[in-house]
Amino acid sequence: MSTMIMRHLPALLIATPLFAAFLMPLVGAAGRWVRTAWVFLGAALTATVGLLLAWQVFTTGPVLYVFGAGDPTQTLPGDAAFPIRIMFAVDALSALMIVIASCSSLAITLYSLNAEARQSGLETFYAMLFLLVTGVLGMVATGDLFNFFVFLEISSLAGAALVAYRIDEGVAVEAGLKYALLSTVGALAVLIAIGILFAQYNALNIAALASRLQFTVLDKVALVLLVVPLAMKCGAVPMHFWTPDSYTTAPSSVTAFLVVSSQASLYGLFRILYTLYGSLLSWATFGWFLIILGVLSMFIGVTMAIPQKDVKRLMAYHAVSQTGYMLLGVGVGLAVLGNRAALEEFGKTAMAGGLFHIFNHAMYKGLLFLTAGAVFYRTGTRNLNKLGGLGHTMPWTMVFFMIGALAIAGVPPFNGFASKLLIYESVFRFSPFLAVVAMVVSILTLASFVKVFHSMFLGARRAEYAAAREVPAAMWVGMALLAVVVMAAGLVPRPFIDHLITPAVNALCDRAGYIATIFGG
Amino acid sequence: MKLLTPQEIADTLQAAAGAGFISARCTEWAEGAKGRKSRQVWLHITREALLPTLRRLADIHYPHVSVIAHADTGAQVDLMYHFYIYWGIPREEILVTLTISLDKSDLRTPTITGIIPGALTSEREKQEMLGIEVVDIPDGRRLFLPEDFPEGVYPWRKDETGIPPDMVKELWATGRDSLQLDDTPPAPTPEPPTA
Amino acid sequence: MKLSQTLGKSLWAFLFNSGSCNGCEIETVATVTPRYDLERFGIKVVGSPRHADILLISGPVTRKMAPRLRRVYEQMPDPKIVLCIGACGTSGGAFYDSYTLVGPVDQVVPVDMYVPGCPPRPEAIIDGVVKILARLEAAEKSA
Amino acid sequence: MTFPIVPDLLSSLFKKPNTNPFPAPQLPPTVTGLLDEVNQGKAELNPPVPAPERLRGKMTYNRETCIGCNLCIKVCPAHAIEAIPAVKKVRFYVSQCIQCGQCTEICPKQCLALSGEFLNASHDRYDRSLIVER
Amino acid sequence: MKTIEVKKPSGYFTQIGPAHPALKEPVMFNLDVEGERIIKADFAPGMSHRGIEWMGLRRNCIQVIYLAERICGICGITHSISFVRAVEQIAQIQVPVRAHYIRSIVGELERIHSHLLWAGVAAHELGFDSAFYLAWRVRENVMDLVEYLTGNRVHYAMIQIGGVRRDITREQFPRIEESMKFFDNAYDQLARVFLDDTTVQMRCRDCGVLTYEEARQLCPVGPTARASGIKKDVRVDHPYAGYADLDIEYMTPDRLTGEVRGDVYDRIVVRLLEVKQSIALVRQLLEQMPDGPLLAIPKPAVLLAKLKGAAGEAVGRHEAPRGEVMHYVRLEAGKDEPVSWKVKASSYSNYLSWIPMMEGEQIADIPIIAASIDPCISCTDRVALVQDGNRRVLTKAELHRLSVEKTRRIQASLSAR
Amino acid sequence: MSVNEILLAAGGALIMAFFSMVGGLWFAGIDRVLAARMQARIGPPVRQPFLDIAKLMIKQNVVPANAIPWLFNGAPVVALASAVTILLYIPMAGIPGLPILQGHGDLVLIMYLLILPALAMVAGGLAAGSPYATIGAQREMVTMIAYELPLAATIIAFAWKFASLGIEHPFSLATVAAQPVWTLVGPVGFMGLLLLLVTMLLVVPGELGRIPFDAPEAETEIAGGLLVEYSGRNLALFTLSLAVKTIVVTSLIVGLFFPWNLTDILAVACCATTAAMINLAFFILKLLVVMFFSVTLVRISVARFRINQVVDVYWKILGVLALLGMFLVMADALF
Ligand code: SF4
Ligand code: SF4
Ligand code: SF4
Ligand code: SF4
Ligand code: SF4
Ligand code: SF4
Ligand code: SF4
Ligand code: SF4
Repeated sequence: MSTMIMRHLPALLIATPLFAAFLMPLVGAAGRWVRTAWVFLGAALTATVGLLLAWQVFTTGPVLYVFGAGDPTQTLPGDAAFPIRIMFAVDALSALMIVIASCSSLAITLYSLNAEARQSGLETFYAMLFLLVTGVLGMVATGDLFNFFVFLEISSLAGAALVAYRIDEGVAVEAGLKYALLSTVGALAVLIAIGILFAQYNALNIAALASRLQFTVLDKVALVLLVVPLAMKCGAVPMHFWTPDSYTTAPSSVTAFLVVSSQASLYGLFRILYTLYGSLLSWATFGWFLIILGVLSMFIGVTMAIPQKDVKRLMAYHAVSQTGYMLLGVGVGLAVLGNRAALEEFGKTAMAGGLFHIFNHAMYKGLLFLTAGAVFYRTGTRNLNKLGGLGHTMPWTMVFFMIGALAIAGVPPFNGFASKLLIYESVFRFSPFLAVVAMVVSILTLASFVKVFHSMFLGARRAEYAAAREVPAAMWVGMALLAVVVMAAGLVPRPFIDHLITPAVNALCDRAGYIATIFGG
Repeated sequence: MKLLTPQEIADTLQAAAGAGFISARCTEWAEGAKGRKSRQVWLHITREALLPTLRRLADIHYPHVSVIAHADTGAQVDLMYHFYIYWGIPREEILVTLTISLDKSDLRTPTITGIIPGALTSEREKQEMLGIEVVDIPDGRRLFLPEDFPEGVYPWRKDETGIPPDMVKELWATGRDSLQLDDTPPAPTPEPPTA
Repeated sequence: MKLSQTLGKSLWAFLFNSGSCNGCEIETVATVTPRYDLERFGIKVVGSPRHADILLISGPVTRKMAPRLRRVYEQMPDPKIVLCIGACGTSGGAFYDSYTLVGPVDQVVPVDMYVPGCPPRPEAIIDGVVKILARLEAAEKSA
Repeated sequence: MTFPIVPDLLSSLFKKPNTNPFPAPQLPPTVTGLLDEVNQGKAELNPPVPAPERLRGKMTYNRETCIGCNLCIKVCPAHAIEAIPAVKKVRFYVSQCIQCGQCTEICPKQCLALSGEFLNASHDRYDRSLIVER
Repeated sequence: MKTIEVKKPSGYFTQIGPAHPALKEPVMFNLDVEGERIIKADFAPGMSHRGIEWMGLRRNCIQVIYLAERICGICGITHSISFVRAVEQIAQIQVPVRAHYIRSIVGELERIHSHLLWAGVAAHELGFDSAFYLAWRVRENVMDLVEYLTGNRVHYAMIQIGGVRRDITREQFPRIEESMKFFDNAYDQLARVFLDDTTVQMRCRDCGVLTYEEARQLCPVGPTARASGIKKDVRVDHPYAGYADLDIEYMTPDRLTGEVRGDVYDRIVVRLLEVKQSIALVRQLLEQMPDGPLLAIPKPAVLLAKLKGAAGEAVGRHEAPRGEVMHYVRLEAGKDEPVSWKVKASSYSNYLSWIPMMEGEQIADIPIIAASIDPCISCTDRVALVQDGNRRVLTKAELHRLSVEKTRRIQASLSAR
Repeated sequence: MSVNEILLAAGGALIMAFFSMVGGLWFAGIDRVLAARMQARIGPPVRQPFLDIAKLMIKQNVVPANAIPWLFNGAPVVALASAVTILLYIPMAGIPGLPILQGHGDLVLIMYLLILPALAMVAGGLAAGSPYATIGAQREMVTMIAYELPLAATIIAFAWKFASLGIEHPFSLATVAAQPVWTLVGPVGFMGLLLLLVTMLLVVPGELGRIPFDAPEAETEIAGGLLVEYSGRNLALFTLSLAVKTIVVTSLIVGLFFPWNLTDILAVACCATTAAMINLAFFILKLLVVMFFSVTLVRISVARFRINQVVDVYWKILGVLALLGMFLVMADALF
């Protein structure tokens, strides 16, 4: 039995949330408790499967899974005709993303059990949430471009639905539409790119494509059509404009997971640059492309964030800014990919920093959005000018917020510092000025969060929030879960780096290895 | 600029006051060894003539407003508007005082801040200290008195609206009454030196 | 508690003008300047009553300042000392009767030492401080 | 960029301070101890900045020559003088006196003078040392 | 850099009564600020309103001199000169010329001490304590001189109606000249420290500007007006006391810097120039001082009797260190005490100028701007952002109500004690 | 780390905490005496800061009504603890066993740990709920942002120099101590380092909240700012943390720019203990000299900057200087 499960983990990874989603309307009819139990079960199982799969990858190497084949681990037959079957290729990088998605989704779902309890239409909500999870997991697990597109679409549509979930707010619908529209346009571009590639090489499998790519003019067009929408989806400047709107209007639990979904796009971006196009590219050029995107995102994100009055909007801009760090780290890695010495000396550290930051960001930013949601849950407002004095009544939320804020600001000993440290101490070798910028942005982030902290939690008690209390248990647990991860990854970063990040970095650099895995070479 | 003599100023202002003119006098006062004189023009006019007269004065030279002095004369309150003209010309400055008398039954006077904004402080003070209504004053809040000072008590009035005796605190008396002093006390004990 | 051992050797002062003519205020400030230099006794002028150990009050306490004086006194953490400087704070001085004064100072906050004079010379203020220190020590001994 | 005070600061480092060390340069281990020693003649206090001859300090009063005309009371701007009608004498409250000296000028018998004594701090404003009656 | 300052939401309402370890008359500022910038400024004086004019109407003229002296402790002679000059005009008392000169000499010494005091306070407001100590260290010299001449460091009690109470004798001249020499040197040092220092310039140049036109309309006096280019100085405009015999110049900043900007720096320039001017004036006055009696009516009792018979009204003025002080006095025959006494202190005329000076500047500039007119503020009320958490703008009426309630409460508790 | 190591480190940390507080207060005393002397005053006794702390300890510890007590009371503790922690990473005079946490952290960590005491003060100030404190806290935050640029540029420039020479652990202070950076550069780099030194000397008053960068505490403007509501023990802890921080930043400068030891310079041969004593004394002397120039002299010879001027000075003047210095250090390699 257990080997059976282990063998089919990749399938379960998708099946579990999908199943949970599809049965949601049915279960929902059975009453509140059953529904809650179902949601919890679904989330817990998904997370378990995800973590097991990741464990498998980290211990035994990349996992390949072909749906519908007699032997799901069977590889493609030589250079046979194009593969029609859905194929999952889970290497260390994918595994890292799966860990992120699993942890966040568990914490977030728990949190939402209380947070959204007062809303109507919960069946749809949870169905969509599970679909979103499915989409994200699929995106990071698939080894096939077309599947990637399909999962991207799933996550986009579910995301759009969730952004618009609070229909009573007109803005929400608008934001949802915006999100859907942009995602669709983006996805369309991806689809066209896939079409271009397929037409030329008759393959959709990433590995297959990678091994065949000629870098024709059309390939270049496809590259642009892939990179631009993905950069947009991950919220990098100058295509970040959709983030504030959608992040703000979506329920906080959704926002927290939208962060993960953005990071899945980031994953896609890296996959395409490193693995699909890989050696064909001028590394320096594309490295600098990522670096410039990164620095711009960092700086513009934070300067836009500081004057915001809406907590979640502010946090959304910070998400843009933090994405910049990931782009910077990985970009530096890409830029020196061709220079083995430099790669070993600092390139890999930079990439590790970037990837570790993806992990950390998902945790602390998720946590921050959840605390913002908690405050909204008790006060009904996100307006910083109206909030105040909540520290007297919501001490735990305040502590969780502090943890998240210190982490995002890169203050030791929280996890943000651990990943930023890797970035600073490697990027400076590439260009010292970049390191200085990164450091300064970090302190600006701190300033911004100190202000938010003060506006929300400090000051005299306010009459209008006299009734505010600490959040209910499930929300507390959801936040605590993330807070613990944030603390742990900050206090003892070594194990995380050694066991999660470094394999992922190696996987990302090792294009040949990826191809070989799939072709069973 | 041709400088007018005090008498010419008095005449000009008298003309400006027209029917509102009551009386005028010019004074001089010398100090120091050289006997250089300072000069003053005193004009008593009616309330209605105040603004026209002041405008005329401003035509002669933009006046510096010093203060609006006051005196409670019983049935009336006198207001003395003190202006200087020809300031900035060594030893030529002339003090022009426009006095108006207001009946206590009708303590109102127009604001002069339209002509000289700097008079605001003094006008606010007149309102709170004398109970005069300065018509059209741009800022009528209290200035010196505490916010909780009783309404209808005006420190500078000498009638029943002035300071009632029970408001006066005799600070010197505090604790003196409890002193046990006989009239021929023993010699004071010398203070141990600290320094 | 060794009050004078610790308190007296590091008196942080807060200056309060309760409506004085400035004469005493200025002479008090003069005591921190090089000629007199109160800092050599560990006395430092601070900007917040929360940091203060000794309140140096000048002035006969006007109606507007009385509540503020009271508040500043209450904001000072215990133990605290009050020094009243000048004739008008002590007993009204030249302002011995008025409708807008609620002094003298000891009618508003308890006073530990009076420094008469209008204004007292800076040395007289130092003398007042020294006398306070002596009293603190005496109080500690007797306790 | 100029910082003209710096030379002055640095040179002051090597000069004698401007401070008059009254009553002692720094706090003694115990103030009362020092005062005791002073009383026993074992220690000395540093004097204040010398006061000029004209300094107006604590009141002195010659009770014998006073005729009780109360003119001093009439001019005193501080209500510091109290008549003692029973004996036709007066009494001075030092803590209230503002040292204007007007009483000394109007007194027909010159029984009043302002001494150079100015270290009058006391914990009681009606301390016997602050009431001058003779 | 503005954008990344940690900003407070705009439009919150602040009250500042600067809690200064430094000087002066308590004044409270009510400010609308945005971040660190002042949008709108207003002030509430009267914290030290002692009802002096009212008290004066209950005392005889000799007593009033000492009351007038205590209107302000910085210029111990200003108000008494002004008051007695008004009374002398009413009673037609001719003051001996020597007394006029002595009045002027003390007046100029007072200006030196006051301007040095101010310089120190201003430096302290800027956080420049060494300059504060330097200015006050220098100032002790003039304090010693004044004490030597008058018997007190602050309230000199020199003035009597009809003259002065104490002489400045020939034996005292060398001591005075010694001080003047000292100040010649000290002036150079102070001018360097205050005018050339980069940080002082950074803080004071173009900060708290009062334009010529604003100054003309708001009628400030003294250095505040002169720093904005208004040529107004009672000593020049209006011949009186020993000044009547001298040819005095208006001190405007362009004499040193060649331009008039009307900012805080210019106010420093004017005051420093006036210190130098005062040194020269003291020397001239000593040189020209004639011999003669000190008092028109030597016996105070006789004087009181004469004043009882005097009637009329007059204005007495003096150029105090902060600008014109003027007293209006009205006497009636048969009364010991004046029937009317109006005091106009210099700061009274200068207050209004704060508003144009402060608006648009930063919170950090409040102390130095407030100090730049050399008022007598020393506020101990600390900034109290009004009510729950600082984000509500209270209307004037609300504010008034709140403060009334609060005052009542506290006073009730006081009287209960 | 083994249990033994941890115990050792903990003991060492306690000893370090003690000595750093004593040393910090002693430095503060010297600072006050020197300042007074330069201002032609006698000034307090050198032990005055100790008396102040003793006094504060017996005073009532007021927690304002609007404050959140645990945050308000916790902030001073965090400030002191973090200030002491930084010292555990900074090598001193090449004394063996120091720093206690050798190898566990480097310059970047120190730079970020330096934020902590200030951040704790900000948190405490904000937690006090008083308007003055709030203004002060905001200004402190802005000041932190302001000096971060020159500080970061300096540290990165150092690391770059070492890394470019292929030296391992470019961010470690031990590296600097082993190879004084001045010896590694040519004339151009020397100029660059001089610029960096000037920058760092002026970052110190900002770090310590001293004039001219004391806008967050400006006594004449906001009455003590951040600390306005603090009293008693809490105020004592903040005072101590500032004292310790003085040691920290001066040690940092000495460590970066003047790492020489007396025994090495004079090439004296003596037993290890004597050498350590000599070097320690020399180290303290260096700290005092650095403190005199970057704290005492600066704070008494200038006026306070407005907060926007603080930012201007740190970004537009010192930031540019530091970047220029960094550039020169980098350009040096070309010659
Ligand atoms: S008691 Fe004297 S020193 Fe104190 S404030 Fe009053 S007048 Fe000034
Ligand atoms: S005691 Fe005299 S000098 Fe002091 S404040 Fe009162 S009136 Fe002024
Ligand atoms: S010196 Fe002045 S205040 Fe003192 S008793 Fe004499 S008249 Fe009164
Ligand atoms: S004036 Fe002289 S004689 Fe007359 S009562 Fe006074 S002290 Fe006595
Ligand atoms: S003669 Fe002089 S002393 Fe005698 S009663 Fe008359 S005023 Fe008094
Ligand atoms: S001068 Fe004005 S403010 Fe001063 S006491 Fe008299 S009435 Fe009050
Ligand atoms: S207000 Fe002016 S005249 Fe009055 S004491 Fe102060 S400085 Fe002197
Ligand atoms: S403005 Fe002048 S008179 Fe009024 S309190 Fe200030 S110094 Fe005294």
